[in-house]
Amino acid sequence: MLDLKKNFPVLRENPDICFLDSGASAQKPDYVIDFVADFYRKTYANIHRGIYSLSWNSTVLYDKAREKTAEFLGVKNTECVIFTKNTTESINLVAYSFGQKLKEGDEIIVSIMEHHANFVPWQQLAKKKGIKLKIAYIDKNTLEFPVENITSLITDKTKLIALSMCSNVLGTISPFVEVCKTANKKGIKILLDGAQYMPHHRINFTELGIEPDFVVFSGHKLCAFDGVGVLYGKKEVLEDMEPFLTGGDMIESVSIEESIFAPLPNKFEAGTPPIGAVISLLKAIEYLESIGLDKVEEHETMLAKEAIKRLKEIDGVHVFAPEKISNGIVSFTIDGIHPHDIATILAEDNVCIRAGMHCAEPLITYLGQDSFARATFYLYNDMEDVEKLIKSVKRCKEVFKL
Amino acid sequence: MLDLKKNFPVLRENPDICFLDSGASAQKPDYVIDFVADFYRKTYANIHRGIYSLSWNSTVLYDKAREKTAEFLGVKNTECVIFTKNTTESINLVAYSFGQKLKEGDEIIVSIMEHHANFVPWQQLAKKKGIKLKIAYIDKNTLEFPVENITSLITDKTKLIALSMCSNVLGTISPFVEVCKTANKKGIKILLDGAQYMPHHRINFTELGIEPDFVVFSGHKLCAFDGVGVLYGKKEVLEDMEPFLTGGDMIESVSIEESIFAPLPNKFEAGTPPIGAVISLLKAIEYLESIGLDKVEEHETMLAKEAIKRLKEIDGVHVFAPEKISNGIVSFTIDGIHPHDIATILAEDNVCIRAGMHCAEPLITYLGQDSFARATFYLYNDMEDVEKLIKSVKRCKEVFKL
Amino acid sequence: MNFDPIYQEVILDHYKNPRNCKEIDGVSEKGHNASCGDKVEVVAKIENDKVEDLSVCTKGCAICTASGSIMSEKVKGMSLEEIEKFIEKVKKYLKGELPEEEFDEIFELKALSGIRKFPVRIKCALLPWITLENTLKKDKK
Amino acid sequence: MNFDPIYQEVILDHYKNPRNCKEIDGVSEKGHNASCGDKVEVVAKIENDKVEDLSVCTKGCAICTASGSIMSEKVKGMSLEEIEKFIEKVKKYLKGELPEEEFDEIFELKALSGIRKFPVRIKCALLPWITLENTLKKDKK
Ligand SMILES: Cc1ncc(COP(=O)(O)O)c(C=O)c1O
Ligand SMILES: Cc1ncc(COP(=O)(O)O)c(C=O)c1O
Repeated sequence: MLDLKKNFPVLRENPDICFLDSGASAQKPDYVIDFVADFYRKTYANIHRGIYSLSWNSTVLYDKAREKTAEFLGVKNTECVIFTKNTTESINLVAYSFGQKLKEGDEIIVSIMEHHANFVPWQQLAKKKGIKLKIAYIDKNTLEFPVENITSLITDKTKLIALSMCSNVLGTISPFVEVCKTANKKGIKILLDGAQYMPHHRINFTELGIEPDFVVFSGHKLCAFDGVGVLYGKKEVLEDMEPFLTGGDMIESVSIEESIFAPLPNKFEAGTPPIGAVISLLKAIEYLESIGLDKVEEHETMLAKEAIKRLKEIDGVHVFAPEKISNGIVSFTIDGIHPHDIATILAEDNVCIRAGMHCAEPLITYLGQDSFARATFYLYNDMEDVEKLIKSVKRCKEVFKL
Repeated sequence: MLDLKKNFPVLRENPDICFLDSGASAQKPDYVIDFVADFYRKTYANIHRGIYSLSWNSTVLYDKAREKTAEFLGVKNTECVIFTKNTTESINLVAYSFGQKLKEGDEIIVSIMEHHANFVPWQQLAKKKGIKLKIAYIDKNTLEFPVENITSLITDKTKLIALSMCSNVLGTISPFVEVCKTANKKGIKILLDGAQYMPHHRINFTELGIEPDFVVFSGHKLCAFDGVGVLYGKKEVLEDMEPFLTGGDMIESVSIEESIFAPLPNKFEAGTPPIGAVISLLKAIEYLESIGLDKVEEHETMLAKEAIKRLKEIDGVHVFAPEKISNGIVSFTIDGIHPHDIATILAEDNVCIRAGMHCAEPLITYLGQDSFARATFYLYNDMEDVEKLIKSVKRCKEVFKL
Repeated sequence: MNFDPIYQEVILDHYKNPRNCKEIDGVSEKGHNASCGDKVEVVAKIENDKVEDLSVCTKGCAICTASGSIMSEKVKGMSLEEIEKFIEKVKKYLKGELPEEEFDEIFELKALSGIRKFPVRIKCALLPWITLENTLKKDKK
Repeated sequence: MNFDPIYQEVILDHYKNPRNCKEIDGVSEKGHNASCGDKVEVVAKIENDKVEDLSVCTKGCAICTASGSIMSEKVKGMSLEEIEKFIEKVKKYLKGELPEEEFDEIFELKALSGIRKFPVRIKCALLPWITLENTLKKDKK
């Protein structure tokens, strides 16, 4: 069992706090915070084109983050890793830029369990262009995601499948490997939203033998600073796309009449990037790999399973998770208490969870709910956190006299 | 005279370094670095909607940054301050979103001295939509910017003027106050690129009596972390625009068929924002205000004037700056030595400057040059830095036997 | 006994048995709190510059529901001018801009003030009051 | 005397008097370094799998110009196979992947290796070599 609270200053500084909101954003270990703070104290300068050593040393770290990220994903072309500000920007980049290639009558498939970040951009694109947005549904009862529910929607007109690897509400893992294989075979582009998957699982796309056209995730959910996101894209696909943001650093040359754009990755990284945050991502991946992502998955799954078991023992508590879980996401409701009231009572006990729609309103509505209370376990949580959660959930019922 | 090296750890840690590249990005004071590192150590959690105290305390700091930024600009509507990742994104947001309202035959005016960030997005928009891009030229000899050179281009078809407040190459201040007044009177939208202006001057749009429709700048050039930019917009203009990035946190509600967007500022802040960087901006503005922006301007101008005087005394050195300067930007060339070679020799002496096009190729071309060497002074520089620059420039000539 | 500073007896009572959700004719307005999904519908029957009758129906958390229910009891019969002032005062109170003693006489409102410690929840308590405010504004037009 | 580790006599000499920028017939290719504006044009007259004549014209910094000029002198007369290997070796050398002694016999190239300390400048030194590489590739097609 992992015992890592000691690596996370927020958890040391606030020893009373039971932090179960890593699904929204993870805490940062000393290893990341100290390095980035030191970077700003000793090395900082803007990257690109600076001849002097501070600038060069910053550039080296920045480039190393790109290499590390490619390695983390198990992909070969380092230049196909694009740094954005978050998953949301990564997806919008694809929606704007790849979206230009789509036309009226084309079809895009998304799933009902998408985060708004992987739903609204496609919905808006579909509206603007007369594209048909098709929704793949999960099984309402098992909360699992049979691959046919997606593949059966594929037609000759399907141009893109935008699919979350893992639901941020249910922890349901989508059948992304099979869907990707089908998409690859049929020449349909596929975008995988890994925001909730990458922080919790070892992945290696090359080993898996699949070639997603786009993979997106955020640094802040895997112990890096907020402000950095990743878009990985297949080389020929990215090369074939128009730039998204234009301006400095993504240009070969500019005349009054026209501009020639730089090759990958610069083409998609306009302006001064979030240097510190990108470097924090390098350190965060190093940190997670030093622990081992297999161990992280195992640890948090173990905690979530225990929490689910204990929650289910409480009368009136309903857990929304598939039978087979492999991460730390635990959404639940209590009969007669609104999730916001649950989160408030838990907050009184210093148990930090999130309540609401979790930016997944289509899913919540589909499940016939208004809102969920969600606890998420990560590598720094422990059995004591499970105890605190259970105790506090029981107190909710006492307070509400249920 | 300011004596602030002691506040900047990079300058303490690298005492041999003469850092003259703040125009690319400024160093960060302890006040900023320590606070943000501590924030990640003690307080961090994702903002918005978190009921527990870490999330709330993070939200409070985030909101305070917005208030501080509004105050810094001297504008009233806090909700009209939008946080982006950099100036480049801010401008692209306007080009994409406000750009939707423009149509074939409309005219946009930009100046020849724009940074690519405020040039390429308009050029691309113009191309896509059949909009006419008109270029306002500076005076090639004086390097000054007579207001008529802009206002004379205005026609009934002019819909937008996108103007840098200060050139990042020449230090030339544009007549933005007069242009803004004219634009306001004629109902023409105006965007002011303050990336090089805000870090060096006190500004208060309300006191100036002008109402720019859009103002953009970056945190990293004014001692904040990289990864945060600002877009301020007039309320009715922002409200009338479609969102740019879509996804979480910018939504009122999402159904499968449609989405209702949140009010300002959330409408334009999709996804998890760069929380740490935004908070660094709060602290950076506090820091600069504690020094006094008037003093900063005075100090760096004094250093630049001395450097210009001394550079001009060297045979074969040409300085490109207007007569009346009010900031720390000093671009120069040396006959017979390419600016990249200048920067290399200076780097050997630990004098950090930048050489090249400075993302302002149209300007460089217009001035008949290939490239400039650029030294930029900021609040932490001192007379010794001027000495070092001059000494090293002289060594360039020795090395090249000129 | 229940010692929770927020979910006191009176709050839970109003949550479980919200008052004055009924069908009446009048000016109506809806309110929605996007971040948590709370919904309120207010209908005000206004006669002679007075709110003669009021219906408040909420769908949401205990705080919002109780706040709406308490409101429906307190403002009925007030003149428009009185209500406006009262809403202003309650808003300030809930935001923590007035001392806790301010509503010593209206213990239901005092009970609500426990949420001041959780600023995100203040919105929930405010929603019915803001919706009522909007209802009255609509009437003026 | 000039002790600058980068801008040594021989580099400056090639910069100030670049060799072999001339008009010849042959396969030509242009190279461009976007970040600093360096430009190179290479023309290679290839006969019997040998580069019989070479023109290298540069517009740019001392490093790029000297590198191009030195290259023009060194590769003329080599067979295509020899050149390919030589370019590969020079590229490695400039990138610092070979020891400094590697080019002890070709002192002009050794002089160029000073820029290894400034990695951003390596591109400048590489540009003529990469452009030549592209020229030869073009010939093959
Ligand atoms: C005048 C001007 N505008 C825009 C920018 C772009 O800023 P950023 O790279 O932070 O987006 C810069 C910075 O180089 C600048 O100097
Ligand atoms: C599955 C999923 N996709 C996308 C996002 C959006 O990530 P970000 O807010 O970092 O852009 C999230 C995070 O909430 C998520 O859980």
